[in-house]
Amino acid sequence: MMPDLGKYAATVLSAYGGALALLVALVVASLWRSARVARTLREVEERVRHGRD
Amino acid sequence: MGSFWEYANPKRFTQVVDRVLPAVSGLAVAALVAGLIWGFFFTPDDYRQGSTVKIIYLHVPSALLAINAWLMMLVASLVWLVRRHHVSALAARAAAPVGAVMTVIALLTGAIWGQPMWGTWWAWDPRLTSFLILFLFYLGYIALWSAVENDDTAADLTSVLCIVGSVFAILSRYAVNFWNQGLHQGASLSMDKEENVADVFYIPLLVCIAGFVLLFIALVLLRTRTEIRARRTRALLAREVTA
Amino acid sequence: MSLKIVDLGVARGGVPVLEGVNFAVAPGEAVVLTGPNGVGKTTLLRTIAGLQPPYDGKIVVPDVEAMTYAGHADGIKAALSVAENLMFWARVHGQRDISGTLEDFALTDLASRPAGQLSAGQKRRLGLARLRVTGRTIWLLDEPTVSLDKGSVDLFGQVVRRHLAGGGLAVIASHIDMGLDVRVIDLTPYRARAKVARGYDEVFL
Amino acid sequence: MSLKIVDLGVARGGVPVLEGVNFAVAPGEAVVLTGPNGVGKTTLLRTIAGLQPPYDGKIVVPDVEAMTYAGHADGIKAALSVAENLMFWARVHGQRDISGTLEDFALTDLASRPAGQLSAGQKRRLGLARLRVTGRTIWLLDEPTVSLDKGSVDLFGQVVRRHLAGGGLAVIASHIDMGLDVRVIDLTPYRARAKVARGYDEVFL
Amino acid sequence: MTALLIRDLRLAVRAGGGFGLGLAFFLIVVVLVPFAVGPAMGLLERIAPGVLWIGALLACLLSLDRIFALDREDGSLDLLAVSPLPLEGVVAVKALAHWLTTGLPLVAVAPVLGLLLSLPGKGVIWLVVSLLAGTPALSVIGTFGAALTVGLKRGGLLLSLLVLPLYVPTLIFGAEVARAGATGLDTATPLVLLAAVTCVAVALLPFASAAVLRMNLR
Amino acid sequence: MTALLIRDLRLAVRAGGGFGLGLAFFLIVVVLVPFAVGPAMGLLERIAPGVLWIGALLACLLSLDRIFALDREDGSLDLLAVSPLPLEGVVAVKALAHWLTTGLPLVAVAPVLGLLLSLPGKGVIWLVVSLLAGTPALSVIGTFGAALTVGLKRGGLLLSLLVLPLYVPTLIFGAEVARAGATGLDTATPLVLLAAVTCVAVALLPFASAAVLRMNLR
Ligand code: HEM
Ligand SMILES: Nc1ncnc2c1ncn2[C@@H]1O[C@H](COP(=O)(O)OP(=O)(O)OP(=O)(O)O)[C@@H](O)[C@H]1O
Ligand SMILES: Nc1ncnc2c1ncn2[C@@H]1O[C@H](COP(=O)(O)OP(=O)(O)OP(=O)(O)O)[C@@H](O)[C@H]1O
Ligand SMILES: [Mg+2]
Ligand SMILES: [Mg+2]
Repeated sequence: MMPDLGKYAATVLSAYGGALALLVALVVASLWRSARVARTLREVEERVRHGRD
Repeated sequence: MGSFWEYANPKRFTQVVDRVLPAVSGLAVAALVAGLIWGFFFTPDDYRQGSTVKIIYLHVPSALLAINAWLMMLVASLVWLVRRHHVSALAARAAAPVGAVMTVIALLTGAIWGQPMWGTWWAWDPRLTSFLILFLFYLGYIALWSAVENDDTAADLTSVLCIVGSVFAILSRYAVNFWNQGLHQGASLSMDKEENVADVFYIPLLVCIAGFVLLFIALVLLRTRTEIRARRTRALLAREVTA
Repeated sequence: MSLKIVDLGVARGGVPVLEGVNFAVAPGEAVVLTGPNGVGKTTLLRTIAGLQPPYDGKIVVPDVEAMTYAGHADGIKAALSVAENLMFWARVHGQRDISGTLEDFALTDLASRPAGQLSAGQKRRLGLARLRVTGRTIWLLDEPTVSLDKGSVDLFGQVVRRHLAGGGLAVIASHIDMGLDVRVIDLTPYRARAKVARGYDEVFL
Repeated sequence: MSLKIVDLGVARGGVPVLEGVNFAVAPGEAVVLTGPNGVGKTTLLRTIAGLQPPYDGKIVVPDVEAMTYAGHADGIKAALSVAENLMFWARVHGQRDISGTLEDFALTDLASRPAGQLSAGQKRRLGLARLRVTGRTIWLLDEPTVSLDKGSVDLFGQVVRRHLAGGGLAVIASHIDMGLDVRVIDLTPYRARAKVARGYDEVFL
Repeated sequence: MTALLIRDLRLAVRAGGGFGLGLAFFLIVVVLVPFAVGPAMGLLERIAPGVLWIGALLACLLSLDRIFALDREDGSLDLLAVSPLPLEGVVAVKALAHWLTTGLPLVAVAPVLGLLLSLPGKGVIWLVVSLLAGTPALSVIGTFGAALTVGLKRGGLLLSLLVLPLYVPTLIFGAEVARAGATGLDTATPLVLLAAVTCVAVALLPFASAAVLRMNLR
Repeated sequence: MTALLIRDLRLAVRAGGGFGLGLAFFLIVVVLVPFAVGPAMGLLERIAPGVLWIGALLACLLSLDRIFALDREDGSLDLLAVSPLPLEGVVAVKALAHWLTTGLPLVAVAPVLGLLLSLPGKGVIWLVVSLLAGTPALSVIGTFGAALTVGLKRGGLLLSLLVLPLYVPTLIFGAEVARAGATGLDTATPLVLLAAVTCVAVALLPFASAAVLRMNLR
């Protein structure tokens, strides 16, 4: 399955590894922040609607 | 449906994002997986560069996006300054970290590629150098956004910075070119043409580029929605305190 | 020269603070704005002065250049002498003579002292002296008498009266009775009630 | 715990400002210092607080650590919230509970607001709230009511009265009547006549 | 306008010898470099023009944050904004004052420091020319950065971050002129480019700075 | 005392991402040097350890003036002086906070920047070691300088002038360690000297700083 990368295996794999790790980190961070912000917004909206007003 | 600018209403924009985001991200993942698998497993090695040529599937798309993200921010900044649509300001804000990460990926894959090809991780080649400068512009832009408290002021300031920065980025590009002629490949996919294996590398590369572009769009949509919500949260909280 | 505030709404940090403020000031007249801390006096004065945009309503004044503002900070350079400080603002406003002003504010003796060596009240007097050398007709004053002793408050009251007598007008925010016999506007009733800001921010609520 | 000022002479920038100041404050008592601008109130308070040396006389107090000073500047960090600001000073003085203090100064609603977004009077209230969390018995206050509205002045008056009732003492410089029924000391008679400070500077004259 | 210029110059001179210090910093950076790179002979000579340019740039940078910050803190900036002076003029005068108190003295002492780093005689002339043509751009660009960060506490470092990438073209062309001059190569092309960058910056940036300042004062 | 540390760290993080910016400045200095001295390969490699040390030093220097200045302006410093905390402790905590927000991040990114200047692998290790041993001294000495200039408006440049000469020993030994490491020479001697400088500075200077601060507050 794995293609023969020859003497450059480490180079190619580290490039793929590094780049994909960065991409995944970016996506995960975006999703995580999105979820967190959505949650706080919901809480605040809830409070504004039923809380002190 | 009326004018295009209706989408500049945050609420409307959020609704649209809710609807299209799954599709866009699905497509992005599909194209990325297909392109990268194709490129990694099913393309031959270059006769001179060996298997390192596979890095092109990450390097070129990320480099393209790094530049075009800035371009998108420039357009969004102009829209904000001229028409004062909050969504465009927030979209610029949302795109900046994505662009910065793309720049890092291009730099990283390039540096790793350079090790076997040029015998060094880093050379002060104009293309490389101007990318480093671009990264600095991204850093400054992001730092300014987070430093200014008032959201509208921050949008104004970063927009002007983006415009002035673009002019100076172009100036830098010429300056750097003047300063040092480099090692890096030319601006077209010349390698492929010369070696007559164009399609073998070219088509999976195009798929990868499409994947990266779609991923960029999906991320910007998602992050813009997040910024809109965060902004709304701040506005509500501020009002709650005065109440 | 007169000043008219029409249905003005002012905001700070994107949050509406006052709304529907209406009043007019005729030449020779002064108005004192009062209200509890945080009601929005500073914000209102800064908006009238053009330092920040209103979110609603308008400010009618024949000439924007006719206004001058004196806020909590005095714009005094510690390294320059009292006379140099005053002379700078005079020249910015195209005047050259400051001796009368120094006298009015009892600063003649201190004229060559570096401003950094003044006491709190002396510094404040210098800050207020700036008003006279601007030659402007509409004065917007934010708590002008802070740190002033009673004698200086009277002195300042006289300067304001003379300004009014010369056809000038003044809008003054203050918690303290300055001994001026003028119209007092309490800002409390104008507190912004709307939970939803109109104008540039409304899209977010 | 009591404070006694004996024959005190204070100087600023090497120039004597006040001399021969004598007074004593007993537990539960407060003193208000008055006098025209520039007479030396700030200088005197800073000297008593130990922020600068007297050039003559002495300050008798059983424990230097018993004093706390609140000057024209409030020591407030704009980037921290009201609660964080107060909590910091509380912890520096070994306390942990700030909720009572927040309430006393009507700051509970503003607790999570960054201090940079307060109005002038709100900021001043926060600055004064610091006094309560120091747990110190001798308060040295320089124009504490600047920028405060009438309600807040009353609020502060109550806090001072409670402090005195608990055996504390206070020396307050002010131009304004705070509604406290206390001894007033006019500093005008103590103006320094000597043109030059004694002490470290006298060898030059 | 002249009143403003005079005041700023006076403040620079009074406030702790303001403008001598820019010089001193330049001097010290240049002096520290030999300690850091070691005493090898030919090496210093080769990097001399670059080191002098970097030193000038940093000396400039360090004095930027006070262009507006002090006026902002004590309220002067608000008062200037409502004064009859156009804000563009205020900004331009501030940049000019900055150049007079920082850039010009640097140009004046550069020859001495060039000698310290064993720069040859012809190199010194070109170094001075390049600094003379380049430092106005540094001041104007710096003023823009200062206007961007005027409202921020601890804006100093953010200011550096924002301004340094903008300094890149000036630095490249400037150092190139000095380097080419020292080694006897053609200096005309980089000098023209340097002058072009300076002219564009001086002509356009004050408007951007004034716009940004207005936004910040709101 | 911990309260003070926490507050200072919090302020550094809040106030415009304070401590990322020291890093950014370091990065930028290192990036600008090649523009100034030209792109020739062997040259950069030789000056790399020195440039990195100068960069670290300047990044440190730029953040110094805010150690006490902000606390002075808003009156906090007066209040701290009359608080139960010993002033020596306050000064030491401030230096520690400065190192945590400036020195430590510099050490962390130095390897990456070393690569940019084509420093060889072994050189990178020694660079990190030398920075780790030297930056605490930079913070402590810098705090002393900040205490000296706390009362002055525009103290920034004066501060640089005062502090830079004090930095010379640290710089010489630190750069020597990094240079010797990169070229495979003996690093033990300069490293011991560097460590000695740091230890002495850390042990004694807080007392001097506290004394100076007391004088300045009078
Ligand atoms: C850190 C180092 C590097 C950086 C920052 C970098 C940056 C870039 C950039 C900006 C592009 C342009 C994309 C476009 O405009 O189309 C690009 C394209 C390319 N790079 Fe790199 N590069 C680096 C190293 C390398 C190395 C070492 C190689 C291989 C020897 C390489 C091979 C290519 C190729 C083949 C292209 C496509 C050429 C084209 O058609 O544009 N790069 N790189
Ligand atoms: N460095 C200095 N050199 C000489 N005189 C000074 C210096 N600093 C202040 N002064 C003078 O010392 C006097 C005392 O000042 P101080 O601030 O104590 O007055 P104050 O009573 O607090 O006044 P205010 O009510 O205005 O606050 C003032 O007349 C002031 O001008
Ligand atoms: N950035 C901000 N975001 C939200 N609210 C703010 C912001 N800045 C100030 N405020 C609030 O706006 C209100 C108006 O402040 P303003 O300074 O105008 O009051 P003021 O009437 O001048 O009070 P004072 O008498 O205390 O000076 C205050 O309640 C203040 O807390
Ligand atoms: Mg106010
Ligand atoms: Mg006083």
